Amino acid sequence: MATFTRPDTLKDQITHYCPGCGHGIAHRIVAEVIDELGIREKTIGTAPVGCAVLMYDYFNVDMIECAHGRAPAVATGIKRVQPDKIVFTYQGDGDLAAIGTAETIHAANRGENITVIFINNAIYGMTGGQMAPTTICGQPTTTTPDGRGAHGEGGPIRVCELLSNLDGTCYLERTAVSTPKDVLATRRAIKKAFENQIAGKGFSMVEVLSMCPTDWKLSTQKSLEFVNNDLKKVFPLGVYKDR
Amino acid sequence: MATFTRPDTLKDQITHYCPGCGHGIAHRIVAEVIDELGIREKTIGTAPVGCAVLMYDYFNVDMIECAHGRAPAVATGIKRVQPDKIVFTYQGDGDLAAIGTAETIHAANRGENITVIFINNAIYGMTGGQMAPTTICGQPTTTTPDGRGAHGEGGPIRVCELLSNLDGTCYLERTAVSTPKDVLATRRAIKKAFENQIAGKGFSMVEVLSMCPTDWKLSTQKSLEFVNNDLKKVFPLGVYKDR
Amino acid sequence: MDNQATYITIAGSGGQGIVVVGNLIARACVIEGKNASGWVAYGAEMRGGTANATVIVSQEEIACPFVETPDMAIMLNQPSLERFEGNIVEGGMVLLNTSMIQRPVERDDLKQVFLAATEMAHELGNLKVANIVALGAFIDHTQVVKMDSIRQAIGDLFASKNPKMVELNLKALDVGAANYKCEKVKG
Amino acid sequence: MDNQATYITIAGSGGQGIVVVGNLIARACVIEGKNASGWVAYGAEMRGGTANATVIVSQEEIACPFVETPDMAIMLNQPSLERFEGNIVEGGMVLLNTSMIQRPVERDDLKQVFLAATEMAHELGNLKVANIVALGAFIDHTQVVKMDSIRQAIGDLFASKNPKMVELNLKALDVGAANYKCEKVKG
Amino acid sequence: MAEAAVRAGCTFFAGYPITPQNEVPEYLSWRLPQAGGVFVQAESEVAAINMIFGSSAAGARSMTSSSSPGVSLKQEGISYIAGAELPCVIANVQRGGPGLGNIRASQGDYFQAVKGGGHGDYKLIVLGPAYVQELYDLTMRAFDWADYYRNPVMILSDGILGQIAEPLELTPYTPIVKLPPKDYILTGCAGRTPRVVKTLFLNPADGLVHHNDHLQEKYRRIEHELSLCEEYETADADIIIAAYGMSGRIAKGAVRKARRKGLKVGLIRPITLWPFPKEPFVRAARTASKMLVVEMSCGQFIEDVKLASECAVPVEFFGKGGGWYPMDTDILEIVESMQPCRSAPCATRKD
Amino acid sequence: MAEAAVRAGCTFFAGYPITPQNEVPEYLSWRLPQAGGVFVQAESEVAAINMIFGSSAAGARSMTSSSSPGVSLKQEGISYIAGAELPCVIANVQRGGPGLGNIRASQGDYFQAVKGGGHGDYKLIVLGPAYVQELYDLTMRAFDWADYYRNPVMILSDGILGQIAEPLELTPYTPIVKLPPKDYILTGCAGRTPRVVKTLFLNPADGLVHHNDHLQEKYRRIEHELSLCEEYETADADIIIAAYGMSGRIAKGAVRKARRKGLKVGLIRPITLWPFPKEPFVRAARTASKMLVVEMSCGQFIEDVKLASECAVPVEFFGKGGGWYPMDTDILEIVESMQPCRSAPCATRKD
Amino acid sequence: MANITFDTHRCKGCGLCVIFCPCGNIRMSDVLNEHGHPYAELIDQGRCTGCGLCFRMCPDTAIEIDRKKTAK
Amino acid sequence: MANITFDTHRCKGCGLCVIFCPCGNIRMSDVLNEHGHPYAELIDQGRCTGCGLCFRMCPDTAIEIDRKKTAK
Ligand SMILES: Cc1ncc(C[n+]2csc(CCOP(=O)(O)OP(=O)(O)O)c2C)c(N)n1
Ligand SMILES: Cc1ncc(C[n+]2csc(CCOP(=O)(O)OP(=O)(O)O)c2C)c(N)n1
Ligand code: SF4
Ligand code: SF4
Ligand code: SF4
Ligand code: SF4
Ligand code: SF4
Ligand code: SF4
Ligand SMILES: [Mg+2]
Ligand SMILES: [Mg+2]
Repeated sequence: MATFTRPDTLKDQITHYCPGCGHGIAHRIVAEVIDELGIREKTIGTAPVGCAVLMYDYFNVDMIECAHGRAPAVATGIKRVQPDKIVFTYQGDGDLAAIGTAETIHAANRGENITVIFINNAIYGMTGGQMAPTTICGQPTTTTPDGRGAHGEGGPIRVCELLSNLDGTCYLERTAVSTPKDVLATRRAIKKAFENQIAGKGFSMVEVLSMCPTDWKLSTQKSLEFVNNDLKKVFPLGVYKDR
Repeated sequence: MATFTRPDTLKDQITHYCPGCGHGIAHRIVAEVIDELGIREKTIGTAPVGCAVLMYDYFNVDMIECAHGRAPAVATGIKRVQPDKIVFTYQGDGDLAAIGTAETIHAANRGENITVIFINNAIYGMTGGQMAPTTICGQPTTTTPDGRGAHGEGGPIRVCELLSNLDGTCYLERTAVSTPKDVLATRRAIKKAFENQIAGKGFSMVEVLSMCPTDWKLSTQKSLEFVNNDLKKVFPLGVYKDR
Repeated sequence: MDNQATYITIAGSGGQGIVVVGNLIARACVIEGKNASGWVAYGAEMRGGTANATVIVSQEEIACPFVETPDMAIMLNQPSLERFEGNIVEGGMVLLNTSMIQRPVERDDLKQVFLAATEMAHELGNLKVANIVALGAFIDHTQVVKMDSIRQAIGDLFASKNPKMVELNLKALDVGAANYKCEKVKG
Repeated sequence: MDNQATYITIAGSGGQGIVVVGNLIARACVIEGKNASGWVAYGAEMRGGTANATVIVSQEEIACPFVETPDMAIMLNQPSLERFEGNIVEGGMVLLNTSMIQRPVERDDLKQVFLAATEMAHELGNLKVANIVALGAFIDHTQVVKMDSIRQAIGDLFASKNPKMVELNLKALDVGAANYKCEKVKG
Repeated sequence: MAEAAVRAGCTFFAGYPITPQNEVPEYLSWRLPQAGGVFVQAESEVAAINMIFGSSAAGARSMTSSSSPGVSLKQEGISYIAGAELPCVIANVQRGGPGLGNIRASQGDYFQAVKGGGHGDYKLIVLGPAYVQELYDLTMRAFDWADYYRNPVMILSDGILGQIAEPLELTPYTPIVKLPPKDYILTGCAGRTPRVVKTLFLNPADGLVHHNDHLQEKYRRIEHELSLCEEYETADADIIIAAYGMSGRIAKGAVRKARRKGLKVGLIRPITLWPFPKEPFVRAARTASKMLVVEMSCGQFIEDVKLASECAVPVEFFGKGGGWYPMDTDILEIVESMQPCRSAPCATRKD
Repeated sequence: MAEAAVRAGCTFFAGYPITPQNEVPEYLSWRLPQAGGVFVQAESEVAAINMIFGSSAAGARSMTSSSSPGVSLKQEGISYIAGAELPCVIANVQRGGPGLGNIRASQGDYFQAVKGGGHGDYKLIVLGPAYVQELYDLTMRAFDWADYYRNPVMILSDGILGQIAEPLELTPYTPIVKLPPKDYILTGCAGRTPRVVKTLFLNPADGLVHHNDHLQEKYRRIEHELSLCEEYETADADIIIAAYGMSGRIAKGAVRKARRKGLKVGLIRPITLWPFPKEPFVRAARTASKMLVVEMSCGQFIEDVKLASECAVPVEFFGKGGGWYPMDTDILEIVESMQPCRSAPCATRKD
Repeated sequence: MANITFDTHRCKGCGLCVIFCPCGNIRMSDVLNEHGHPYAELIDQGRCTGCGLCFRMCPDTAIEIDRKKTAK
Repeated sequence: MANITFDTHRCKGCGLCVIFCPCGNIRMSDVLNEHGHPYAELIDQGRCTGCGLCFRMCPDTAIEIDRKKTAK
């Protein structure tokens, strides 16, 4: 460990994220890993529709901005055509686990050799705080003013657990960015997820529990607590698959 | 057990199914259960797109024919509007586990109080024998002439196992119609799946391994063997959830 | 009707191999250097229902690839006959698969050819070749194309898929060609 | 410009509560029985970017709900000023949030009102009320609607959501109304 | 719009969040349950439209709402609903396209709404409101017409109207037409033969052709019976501006300004976009010497204007895509430049 | 079509089964891997079109194929691809609609293809082949035009052409135009600055408007450069039949029969449906006294015929939806009945 | 002994009943029905135990068994 | 002792660094930067251990730490 500076893979751009948003931390981690593995020039990233839609302005790699939820299909198209490139998706919970459910499950099931970074902030950030598939029971959102579950919305989907049933998945881990230790674990996991792709091992996903102070309507401090006390309870951290 | 005759819930119609097709058996079982529970007049069924698309011609209940894969969403619309009616879907593997993946998972996750009959014949029957999400490894189809898995198709999706991760699901069982004993077990399971709905317990699904001699290009006898020897190995029968 | 063209309709139920028959005739035409166009209409998406094919054999470019009033017809089952009997041109011909058609043609201007194609196929050990049995009779009787061209077309079509099928189909063709009855026009 | 109408543009960054300001003025109009139309344009879908709102206060039916050349403008940050400065009608007025705008207006025909809205909000303990601080100054200075109507509108808007906010916002309004500087037109 | 829906007896809403229409589901998420209805946040727009398919078949006044990309995803479902002749209301708060585009207001989905973005020959009743009050009133009417004709109704709005704050009179709902009984809905077959809701027509062989004939006949009936249009200062107008929705409203401001300057300018603002109000255009073609089409897209609405006026008057075009909107002053300028009568035949931006 | 695609260098196909086009993916599932390409059976049409979005951005000549309901599901993706200016070929083997409809051949998706079933202002190059050989040839051209214009190309076929067996000359592929280098594709940023493929345009505020201007300019260029049309016996024709694809082919048979009877009948069969070949219609409007539109739908193509001919000649209509197709003899009959020149103005079935 | 009837019009000749009859009491016809299918026939009414396995496996409800009669 | 710098233009004032600095060595400014955010400031360069926790948690790469200098 020499210096702590912005990784080369991140452009010198101020992001549009809100203060205290987990996307910024996750971006830096992904960029650091790409730097460390020396794959920046052969990486192709896919931006989701969600708060991270503009990430192509921040990352110093080739990028494509996909339709909402379809990044795994787009990544499939890219990776199959250029199998020697490193292809990753970066998706929110609405993108990956609601509208993109089918694309996620089937890319995983095919064992597409891609890396999926899944930012689970339990809310639709970009559109202003509606219920996400990962919103936890009782959590109020703009479309569940009485808290999720009051009107037949069901409970949160645990994506790592769900995907662990599919033979095509190679590596699934859930981490967080709500403490420095979690940040380190996330970095380790994301690195591994990229290394798996380099080794041709198949579908790897890291689910990152992340803060959205704005749409949770919480302060920075309270946002951390929400992740650490509430989200981690519903979404236990750990490795769900590794083969 | 008095007489063995066609249940009232089945019309006196010759079906369009091929000789030895499992759909016919599954139809009769569903109809028998509806008869037995005395719910014919309050049942609303949804027909899929697949070989069973014409089932509305065979069932003596109110029915709606849905777009390919969307039956769980359609059933949600119906059941929410008429919660006192008994609503079931009847879907093939392409319908339920490919194009309808998202609808299936989210209806299950919401815990919609509906009954899903899932006919898994490991093939796209109606369209002439293409690979289904449940096609097993090595199985040749018209779109996997070298057998599934040779060109990055991944392996079969095990739907019961997958859905068992969702809190919204109440009852999940996998059965078959390839022996008389399996037929009885299927009947028991389907009955329970309807009883759960009557009791308001939430999402119940019975996955039925079924024969498609035509698109498997196998004789009746060999079709049974394929279910009993091959499919059951990949898709173990049993109860995956019951709460 | 264009004088240069012969229009043939083949009809039966979904699984009776209508497509294959049309395809074989069209291929035979190509072998003989004739213009041909074959077209199939299904009922349901795949299973059941009726299907019919139109094959046109012509000297000039074929514009309309189907016809309401065929010159010749191969009818493999009863519903097909009900539907198409009225359409055949005056003085045309019709081949009937008596295994699945209970009655003769009601019109009295048509040449009729009968054979129990499905039963013959049953005897050959494979119900699916009833279509080829019928084709054998049809070609033998009408000579729209040469029997040899059909044999060659069978070879081309099945060889890649399943060589065993070539043999069975050629046999079916012969059985059909040898076993039909022909009724003169009454009128 | 229609003589009967007053056009007001409010601009700032996405999170600065542009909508609320527009909404409050429009509500105040309705309270006073005037025609009003408020409209917001966002930059990005939600986060970041700039936003601006147009409020029109009029006696007759409002056709075009926005305007290129507003009579009055509330500029909450520097990029907004860059964008809109040239558009304000000759002799119009502009309110500048000096916390986030480094320079005065370049044109010399405009009436200018200055206040450090964001800093005042910071002192009030909530950066988010900078918009209301600015609104207080704006209304006090221009009197497009009565301050009491705005107070009533604040009550209507926030009461249902969060009663505590009503109090804070009313306070912000007062702070703004009391703390701005006004510069005469030079020309 | 959301409140109008509730008051018109809408009891089922399914939607998926998308800017700029999130206010609708957010409002309905608490308002509908309160009013005894059902609000479902669907997993996608595809699921949402299919929930509407189900809820409408089950008899509920049903509504979904989205914005451009989301509406594209609903096209299959819309074709099914139209084919099955189920009533429902679909709102499209249009934004800039194509693709993700942006969230500025646009009228770029005109063709999709009016010609049919889904497959097969079907028609939606399409309404293009320009004022908040009109949006409110038309929403109520939309439910009535949907039920009356058993046809989906689309409210083709845009991001400006979606974001505008205007005073609104919350008039109570009364149905405008006597509505036929819903004798097709699925309620369980107690005491009657089972019913089927479907769009598959196989038997007899040409069943679908008959069904299409039936649909076309219904569409002709609707064309005959339904037509809403605002005409403003058209009687003596030499130049007629044709515009709908937001651009129509802005154009009205331009007409007002032009009239103050003494220019003989008028406005035809179709409110029903399908059926397209032809009659005013036929009349205008007789009296006006020119037309100007103003739309917030690159030339979609103009085709219907030309067809309605049978290309009898030269038509000029003022429009752009991608979230652009015209200013009344720009329109005024164009109208002024059109004054010296040029003789170009049916001139449009495209030729 | 499938073989033409492979020969034209298509190396990526993604599709989802649907009748009547299953022959295409089934063929490609073994042929493409053999030729070094990639075949993916997607989980849905939505996924398929988005795989194409990716594979095209990665530089592959890409194709997907489906039939009506499946194509409706692709509309969002098509709008994205058009917006991002990615080349690809999309085949729609049309079947009867709306809804599930049936699997008989139809031309009911004309509007969807030509006007834009997705959101926003975009255009597909749309080709309407009528013969198997033409389908083969146009498929090759489709890949070239897609690359040349960086625009999706749709092959609007139908179930009849999809099922027809005709002799076919498997001509080898040679590109017809010099193709520009693909300097936009994503290959990793080694030795250059990173590239972005996107459809979101936020900054500067009117970026999307500029992008739309750019697209419209491209579309005008394509309109200027591209136009294919078969004219048959039009020179001295009094009655012009306008029809495309399968109905155009059938109409040709009718014209042939009519000419044998000495009737002055001609045919205009547009092959590019967008850009629509206007010039032959403008010419026809000068020489012919009447037109007859024949289409296997309820009145879609007719609008373009009217617009192209500027409503200068009365147009009659012969068409139905839902899997109906015209017989050459029926067309002949109508043409015969049209002979005594009636003076109805621009008469159509719809009026 | 049960009263068992096969509906030759409904039967599609799949042979499932033949395979599962524990008494080997069902065979396929030599002739075809109007749909072109051979159909199932009981070999010996007397040997049928009325177990219902054939009914249970028949996809086409082509079999009817009346066990009340058996009880008589 | 590390050489640590805060970029006041990038900082959005979220306070994550303040929360996680084990030395309590960071505070928020009283004034706002040009984007309207208060920004993070080091209280005492000397007390900084160069642990990097603030860097790790900062979503806006507004912090740079040079540990080589520390090593000197
Ligand atoms: C087809 C379509 N539907 C909906 C939207 C609107 N939309 C944009 S972002 C988003 C959800 C974002 O939530 P998430 O994926 O969790 O990302 P986050 O913003 O929380 O990071 C939605 C629904 C869209 N752009 N396209
Ligand atoms: C949107 C759409 N895509 C594709 C199809 C074509 N299609 C009809 S049935 C079917 C698959 C049927 O397979 P499955 O669901 O397994 O049912 P099975 O026939 O095997 O019972 C497909 C792909 C369609 N009708 N609609
Ligand atoms: S809304 Fe939430 S997820 Fe989006 S930028 Fe703000 S804090 Fe981050
Ligand atoms: S194709 Fe298969 S699933 Fe379909 S009817 Fe025939 S046997 Fe049954
Ligand atoms: S009831 Fe039992 S014994 Fe009798 S025929 Fe059927 S299977 Fe055989
Ligand atoms: S199981 Fe039924 S359909 Fe099959 S052969 Fe026996 S009686 Fe016939
Ligand atoms: S490096 Fe460590 S000690 Fe220094 S300021 Fe950052 S968190 Fe505090
Ligand atoms: S963590 Fe970064 S952005 Fe947040 S206050 Fe500290 S330096 Fe500023
Ligand atoms: Mg999220
Ligand atoms: Mg199946």
